Amino acid sequence: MVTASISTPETKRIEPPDDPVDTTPEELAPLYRQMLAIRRMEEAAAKGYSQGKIGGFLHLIIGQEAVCVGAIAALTADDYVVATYREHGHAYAKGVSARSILAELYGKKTGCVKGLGGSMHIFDKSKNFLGGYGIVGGHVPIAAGAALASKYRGDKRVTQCFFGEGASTIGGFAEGLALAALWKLPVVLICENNQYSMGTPLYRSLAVEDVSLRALAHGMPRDRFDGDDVIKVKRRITEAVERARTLGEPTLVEVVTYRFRGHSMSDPGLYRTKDEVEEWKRRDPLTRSRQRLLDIGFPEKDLEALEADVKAEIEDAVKFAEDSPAADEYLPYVVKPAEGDK
Amino acid sequence: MVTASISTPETKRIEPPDDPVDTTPEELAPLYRQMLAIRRMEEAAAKGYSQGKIGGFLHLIIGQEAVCVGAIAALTADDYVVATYREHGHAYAKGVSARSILAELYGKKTGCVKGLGGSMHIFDKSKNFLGGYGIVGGHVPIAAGAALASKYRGDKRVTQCFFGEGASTIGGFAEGLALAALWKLPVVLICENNQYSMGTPLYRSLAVEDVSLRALAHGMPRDRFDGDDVIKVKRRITEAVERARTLGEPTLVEVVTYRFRGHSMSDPGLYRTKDEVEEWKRRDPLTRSRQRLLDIGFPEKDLEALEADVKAEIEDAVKFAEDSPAADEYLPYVVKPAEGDK
Amino acid sequence: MAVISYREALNQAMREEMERDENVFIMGEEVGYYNGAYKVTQGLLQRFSERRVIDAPIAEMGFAGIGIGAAMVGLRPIIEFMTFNFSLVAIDQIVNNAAKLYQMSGGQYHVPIVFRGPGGPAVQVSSQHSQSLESYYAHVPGLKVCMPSTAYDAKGLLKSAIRDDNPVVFIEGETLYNTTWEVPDGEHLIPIGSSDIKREGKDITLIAWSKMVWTCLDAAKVLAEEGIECEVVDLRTLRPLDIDTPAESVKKTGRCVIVEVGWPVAGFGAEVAYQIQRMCMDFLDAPIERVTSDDVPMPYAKNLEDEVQPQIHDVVAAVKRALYLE
Amino acid sequence: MAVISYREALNQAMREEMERDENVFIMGEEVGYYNGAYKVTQGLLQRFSERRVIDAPIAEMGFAGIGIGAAMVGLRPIIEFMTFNFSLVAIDQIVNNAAKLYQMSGGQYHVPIVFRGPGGPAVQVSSQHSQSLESYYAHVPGLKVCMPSTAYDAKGLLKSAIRDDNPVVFIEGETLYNTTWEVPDGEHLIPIGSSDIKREGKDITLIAWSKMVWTCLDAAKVLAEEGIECEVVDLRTLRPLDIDTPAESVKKTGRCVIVEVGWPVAGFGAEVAYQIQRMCMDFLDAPIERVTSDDVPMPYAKNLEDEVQPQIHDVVAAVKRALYLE
Ligand SMILES: Cc1ncc(C[n+]2csc(CCOP(=O)(O)OP(=O)(O)O)c2C)c(N)n1
Ligand SMILES: Cc1ncc(C[n+]2csc(CCOP(=O)(O)OP(=O)(O)O)c2C)c(N)n1
Ligand SMILES: [Mg+2]
Ligand SMILES: [Mg+2]
Repeated sequence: MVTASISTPETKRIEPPDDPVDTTPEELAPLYRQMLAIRRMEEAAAKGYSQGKIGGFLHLIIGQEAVCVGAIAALTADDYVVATYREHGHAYAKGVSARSILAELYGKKTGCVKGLGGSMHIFDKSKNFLGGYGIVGGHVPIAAGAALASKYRGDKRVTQCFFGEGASTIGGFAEGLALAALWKLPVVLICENNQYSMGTPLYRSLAVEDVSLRALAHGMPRDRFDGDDVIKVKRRITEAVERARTLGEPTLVEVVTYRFRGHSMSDPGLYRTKDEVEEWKRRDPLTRSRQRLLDIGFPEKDLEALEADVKAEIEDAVKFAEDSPAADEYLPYVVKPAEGDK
Repeated sequence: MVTASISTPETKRIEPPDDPVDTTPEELAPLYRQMLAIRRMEEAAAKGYSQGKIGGFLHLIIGQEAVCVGAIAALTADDYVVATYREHGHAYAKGVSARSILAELYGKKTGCVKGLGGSMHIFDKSKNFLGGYGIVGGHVPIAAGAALASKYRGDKRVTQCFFGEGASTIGGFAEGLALAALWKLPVVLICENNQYSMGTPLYRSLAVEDVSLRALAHGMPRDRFDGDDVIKVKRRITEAVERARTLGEPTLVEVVTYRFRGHSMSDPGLYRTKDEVEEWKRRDPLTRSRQRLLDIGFPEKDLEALEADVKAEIEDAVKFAEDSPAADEYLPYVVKPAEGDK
Repeated sequence: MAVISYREALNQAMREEMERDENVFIMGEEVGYYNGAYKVTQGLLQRFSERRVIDAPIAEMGFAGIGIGAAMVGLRPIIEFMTFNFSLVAIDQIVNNAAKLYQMSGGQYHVPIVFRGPGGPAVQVSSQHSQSLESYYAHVPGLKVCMPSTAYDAKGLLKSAIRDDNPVVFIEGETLYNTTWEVPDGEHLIPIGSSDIKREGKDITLIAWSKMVWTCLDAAKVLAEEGIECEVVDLRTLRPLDIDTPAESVKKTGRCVIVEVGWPVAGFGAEVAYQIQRMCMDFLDAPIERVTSDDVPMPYAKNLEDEVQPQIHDVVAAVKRALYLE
Repeated sequence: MAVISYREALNQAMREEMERDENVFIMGEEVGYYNGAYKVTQGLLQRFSERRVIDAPIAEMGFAGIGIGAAMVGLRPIIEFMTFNFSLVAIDQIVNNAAKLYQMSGGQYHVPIVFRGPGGPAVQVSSQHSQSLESYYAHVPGLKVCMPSTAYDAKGLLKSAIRDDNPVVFIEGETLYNTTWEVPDGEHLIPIGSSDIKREGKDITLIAWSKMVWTCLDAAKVLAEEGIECEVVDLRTLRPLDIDTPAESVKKTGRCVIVEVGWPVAGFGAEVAYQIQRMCMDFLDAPIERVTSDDVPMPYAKNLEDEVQPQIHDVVAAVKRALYLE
C-alpha cells in the first residue's frame, strides 16, 4: 500500500533569507525603483479611494511588490503577463504607466481601458499585459492559451500567470495546470502565496500548505521560496522562464509573501494579529532592497534622487488622473462587423 | 530548486498479479456470482439495444466487473455509492435488482427510476445507491457531500465514489478531491482506470499516467493496483473503507482495468488493436475467479448450479423488463409543497 | 414589528431556522470567521460552531456539489455564494444535479437546498462582478427562484426556502442589504410563488422584482405628482411565478411596464411580457413596455454605470410612452 | 449545387476556413483521432495534423479558456463541445471572459473564437444530456449566437462565424446531422443576424430555429391540406436578432406562433414574443402563441420523451388556437 501521508519540510513557514543574493547596483536599482513606484502609486490609490474618487473594489499589493517586480524582470517586452484583480503592480512592472493605471482607477477616459474596467481590469495590449481578471482561477486557462499560441507559432514568447494561493482549490486552476503540463506549454504559473485568501488563513483552505506540490502529479517542475528579496525572485523565476523559452516547459512556482493591508479597502483585516503584521513589515522587501543598495555601494544621494523621481512620477500621475475628463463611452460590445456579417 | 521531474515506476503498465490473494469459497463464490450476473445482465442489455428496445447511450462495464464488485463488497448496506453513467454493475453489486435495472433500460414503469433516467441514471434509495451521473466529474462533489453528511451526523457510514481516469482532468474532480482532503471526509474515491476515455488513451490525456498521484499534494492516502482479482480489489479497498470509517479519512484509489467493448454501443473501438483487446480478454476477471474457485475446492457442480441460477435470474429479469408496462408519467418536477409554500 | 435591515432579516431567518432544525447548516466562503463578505451570516459561527457554519475554500463547484450530496441524504444546506457572479462556475451543479435529481431518480431523492447570496449590479465593480443572472435559474424546471425586495419579504421567503423540499435559488439584492422595512418578530413565512402589490394605482401597472421595485416606487412617486397613479407589483418569486396578481392588475389598468435591472435580450421580463400579453391582450391599451439595462457588459466608471442601468427617469419615460403622453 | 448533409456542410466550412487561414485551429474532446463524437470533424486531423486539430482531455473550462487566451493574441480557435450540455462547466469562461473582454479591455483585445457543438434534445439520453441552452447565450452582450436548421445555413453561418471577430456560440442540432439540403460549393457565406423565410404563407407566421424549423415545415404541410397557409420564418441567428423579417411577416399575417424545443419559462421564444408584440400590436388579430417543451427535465423513455417535446400536432393545435378555429 502506497500510503503517502506527506509531511514536507516546506509546509512550515518560510523564514526570511539569510544571505542576500549577489547583485549589482545596476541590476537592483531599477527594480527597487519599480517597487517603490508601485508602493507610492498604491498609496495614492488608497488615498483616492478614501476621498471617494475611486470606487468599487481596490485590492492593494503593498508588501508583495518584490514578487511581481522580480518575476516580470525575467521577461522581455514580447512576453505575456496575465494577472488577477490585484494587478496594479504587475501592470506597472510590465511597463503600463502609472498615469494610465491611476486614471483608470479614477474612472477616466484616459485610463488604460477608458474607465470601463477599473482596478480589477487593467489591460495594455501595447505592453503585452493581457489583463487583470476578477473570477478566481478563471484566468489560468487564458494564460495557458496565450502560451499555446506561442507554441503554435513557435515565437518563443513566454507567458507568466499570477494567482493567489486561494485560487489553488478551484477547478479553473486545476484544469489550466493539467493542460499546461500535458501539452508542455511555455507558461510559468506563479502563485503569490500571501497566506490569506480574504480572511481565510492557509490552514483553513489547504490540506497541505504547499501549493507547489500540485505540480508533482503532473510531472511538472516546481519551485517554492520566499519573496523577500527581489533579486532572488528574479533569479529563481528566470530559471523557469528559460525552461519555458528553451524547452517549452511549464513550471509551477510558489512565492511566499505577505500583504500588509486588508484584502481590499473595505477589509479591516481583523483576522490577523498586530504582531504578525508587524513581523512581516520588518521583512518589507522595499526596506531590504534599499539597505542592500547602500550595502553594495549605491550612493545615498543617487538613492534620494531616485526616490524624488518616483515621487514626482506618482504626483504627476495623480494630477493626470484628477484632471482627465470623465469616461464617456461604453463601447458597443461587438467588434466591427467582420466579412460576411451584416 | 526543487525540480521534481517525476518518473514513478507506477506509470508503466500494471502487470497481472502472480499470486492470487488468499480466500475461501465462501468469500469468493458470491463475488463470482455477482460478476457473472453483471456480465449476463449487460450482455442482455446489449442484445436489447441491438433490437431497438433500449435507446440512448448504453455504456457497458464488461471486463471491469471485478472493480465494482470487489470494492462494494467492502461496504455495508448503510454505506453509500455514487457512480458514473457506466454504473449497472455498481448498482447490481449494491443490491439493486437486475429486474429493476433492465426494466429501466427498457424505459418501463417498473424500472428503478420509472423509465425517467435510463442507463445513465440508475438510482435506488433503498439500497443507498445514490445514482449514476452523466456529467464527467460532477458527481465527485456529490459523493463528498454524502460523506460530509455522515461526518456531520457521526453515523460512521462510508461513501464510495467511482469515476474513470478521464475524469481526473476536470475541475469537479479536483475540487471534490481538495475538499475531501481538507475536511477529512469519509469517502473512498475510486478511479476505474480502464485506460481509455472514449477513444483517448491515457498518454494523450494525462501528463503522468498515474491518477493516484493526485492525492500527494493533498496529503491524502492513495493506492494503485490492478483490477484482475476481485479478492485483491476487496482487500485493498477494505483498507481504505476502514480508514474512512474509523479515522474519517478519505483515500484515492486507482484500479487499473480494461473494458472489452467500445465506450458505448455506438463506438466500434477502432482506436485499439485487436491484439491489445485479446490480451486483456485473457486477463478476464471472471475466468480468473472461476478457475480460482475450482482451485480452492469449490465443487464444479456447485459452480454449474450457480451459473444456471444466474442464467435464470437474468432471463427472468429480461422477461420482466419486456413484459412491464411502458413508463407513463414524468413526475411533476417539484416535491410536494413544503410548509409555507402555496 | 421592528424595523430592521434586509441584511438583519436574512440573518434572523437563518438563525431561526437553524435553531428549529438541526439539519440546517451553512457553507460558503468567509461565512464563518469573517461573518460573511457582506456580513449576512454575522454571529452564526459563534452561535452554531464550526460544524454548522462551514468556511469553504474557493471551490464553488465543489461546495455546491457537496451541498447537493448532503441534501440527498437528508441535511438541509444553505450554500452562500459570495456573489451570484461566482455561481457561474457552479451552475452545472445547480442545473444538472440539484434541479434534476428529483425527476432523474424517479422521485426517490429530493434536494432540499438553498443557494443564496447577493446578485444583480453592485457599485463600480465592473462587468465580471456586476450582472443579473436570474433568467438562467428561472429557466430551469426543478428549481425555485426567489428575489425579495424588502427586509419583510427577505425574511419570510428565506424561511420558506429553507423549509422547502426543492432546491431554491435565493438571490439577494447586493445594494439592498442596508435598506430597512418593518418585519414581524419570530415566525414569519411568505409563500414561495406569491407576488405582492407594493403600491396601488389605477393608471398603469409596473412589474418588477428585487432592487427595481424600489426604482418603480420612486418613479411612482414622481408620476403621482403629475397625477399618474401607478400600481407597483413585486413578483418576489420568479419561479414558480404568480402571474395572476400582475395580470389582474394589468386588466384593471390596461397598461404595463416591466422593469428589470439586467440585460434586455432574453431577460426574465420577456417571459413576464409574454404571459401578460397572452392573458391580457383584450385589456391592453398599449404595447407592453420593458425597461432594462443597456445591452452591454457593466462599465466601471460611475457615470457610465448609472447610464447603462434603469433609472427613475427611464421608468417615468416608459410609463409616459405607454400612456401615449409623449 | 450538391445535396449534402448538415454534418458534411459543417465539415466543409471548417476545412475551407482552415485552408484559408493558418490561424484557425480546432480543439475539443475526440475531435482528432476519433474524428469527432458525431464525426463532424471527420478527416481534419489527417488533413491538418495534430498542431491544428487538438484532442483535449475532459476539461471544458480549461480548453474553452485556452481558446480564449489564444484568440486574444491572434489565433482563431474553434472549440468543440462534445455537446452543449457540457458547456455548463465552461460557461463562466464564455460569459465572464469571452463575451466581456472586448469591453473590459477598453476595446484593446477582441476574441475571435467559435464555440460549437450539438445542442438541443438528443434521443433518449435523459435529462443531463438533453436540453436547450440557447437562451443562456443569447442573453449575453458580447456574444453572437447561431442555430442553423439546414445544411445550407450551417455551412454559410459557420464560415461567417469563423471569420467573425467576436465570440460566436454556434449550436448545431443534435438530431439534424443527417439531414440534407442543397449547398453551394466553395465560398458561401450567410450574414450572422439574418432571418430567413423557409416557407411563404399568408394566414399565420410560424417562428422557429434549429430543429423546430423542420417541425414547423411539417406542420405547415398538414395545415396546407386544410387550406391554412403558414409562413415559416427561421431565425437562424438568435443574437444579433433580425426581428424585422419575422415582424414583417406577422404584420402581413396578423397571427404568430413561436415554436421552440426548450423549456417554456424564460426561453428565447419569450423574447421573440415580446419584440413581436411591441412591433406588431396593431396588426395582431390574436395573442401570440408559444409552443415549447413541457416544463420538466427530459425523461428517458421514448414515449415520454416525445410527449414532453413539441410535436407537429402541438404546432397544428397552436395555429388553430391562434386562428380561433377551435
Ligand atoms: C470564483 C470566485 N469565487 C470567489 C471570489 C471572491 N474572491 C475574490 S478574491 C478572493 C480571495 C482570493 O485569495 P487568493 O487567491 O489567495 O488571492 P489574494 O487575494 O490573496 O491575492 C475571493 C474569495 C471570486 N472573485 N471568484
Ligand atoms: C463534462 C463532460 N464532458 C464530456 C462528456 C462526454 N463523455 C462522456 S464519457 C466520456 C469519457 C470518460 O472517460 P473516463 O472518465 O475514463 O470513464 P470511462 O468512460 O472510461 O468509464 C466523455 C468524454 C461528459 N459526459 N461530461
Ligand atoms: Mg492569498
Ligand atoms: Mg476510462
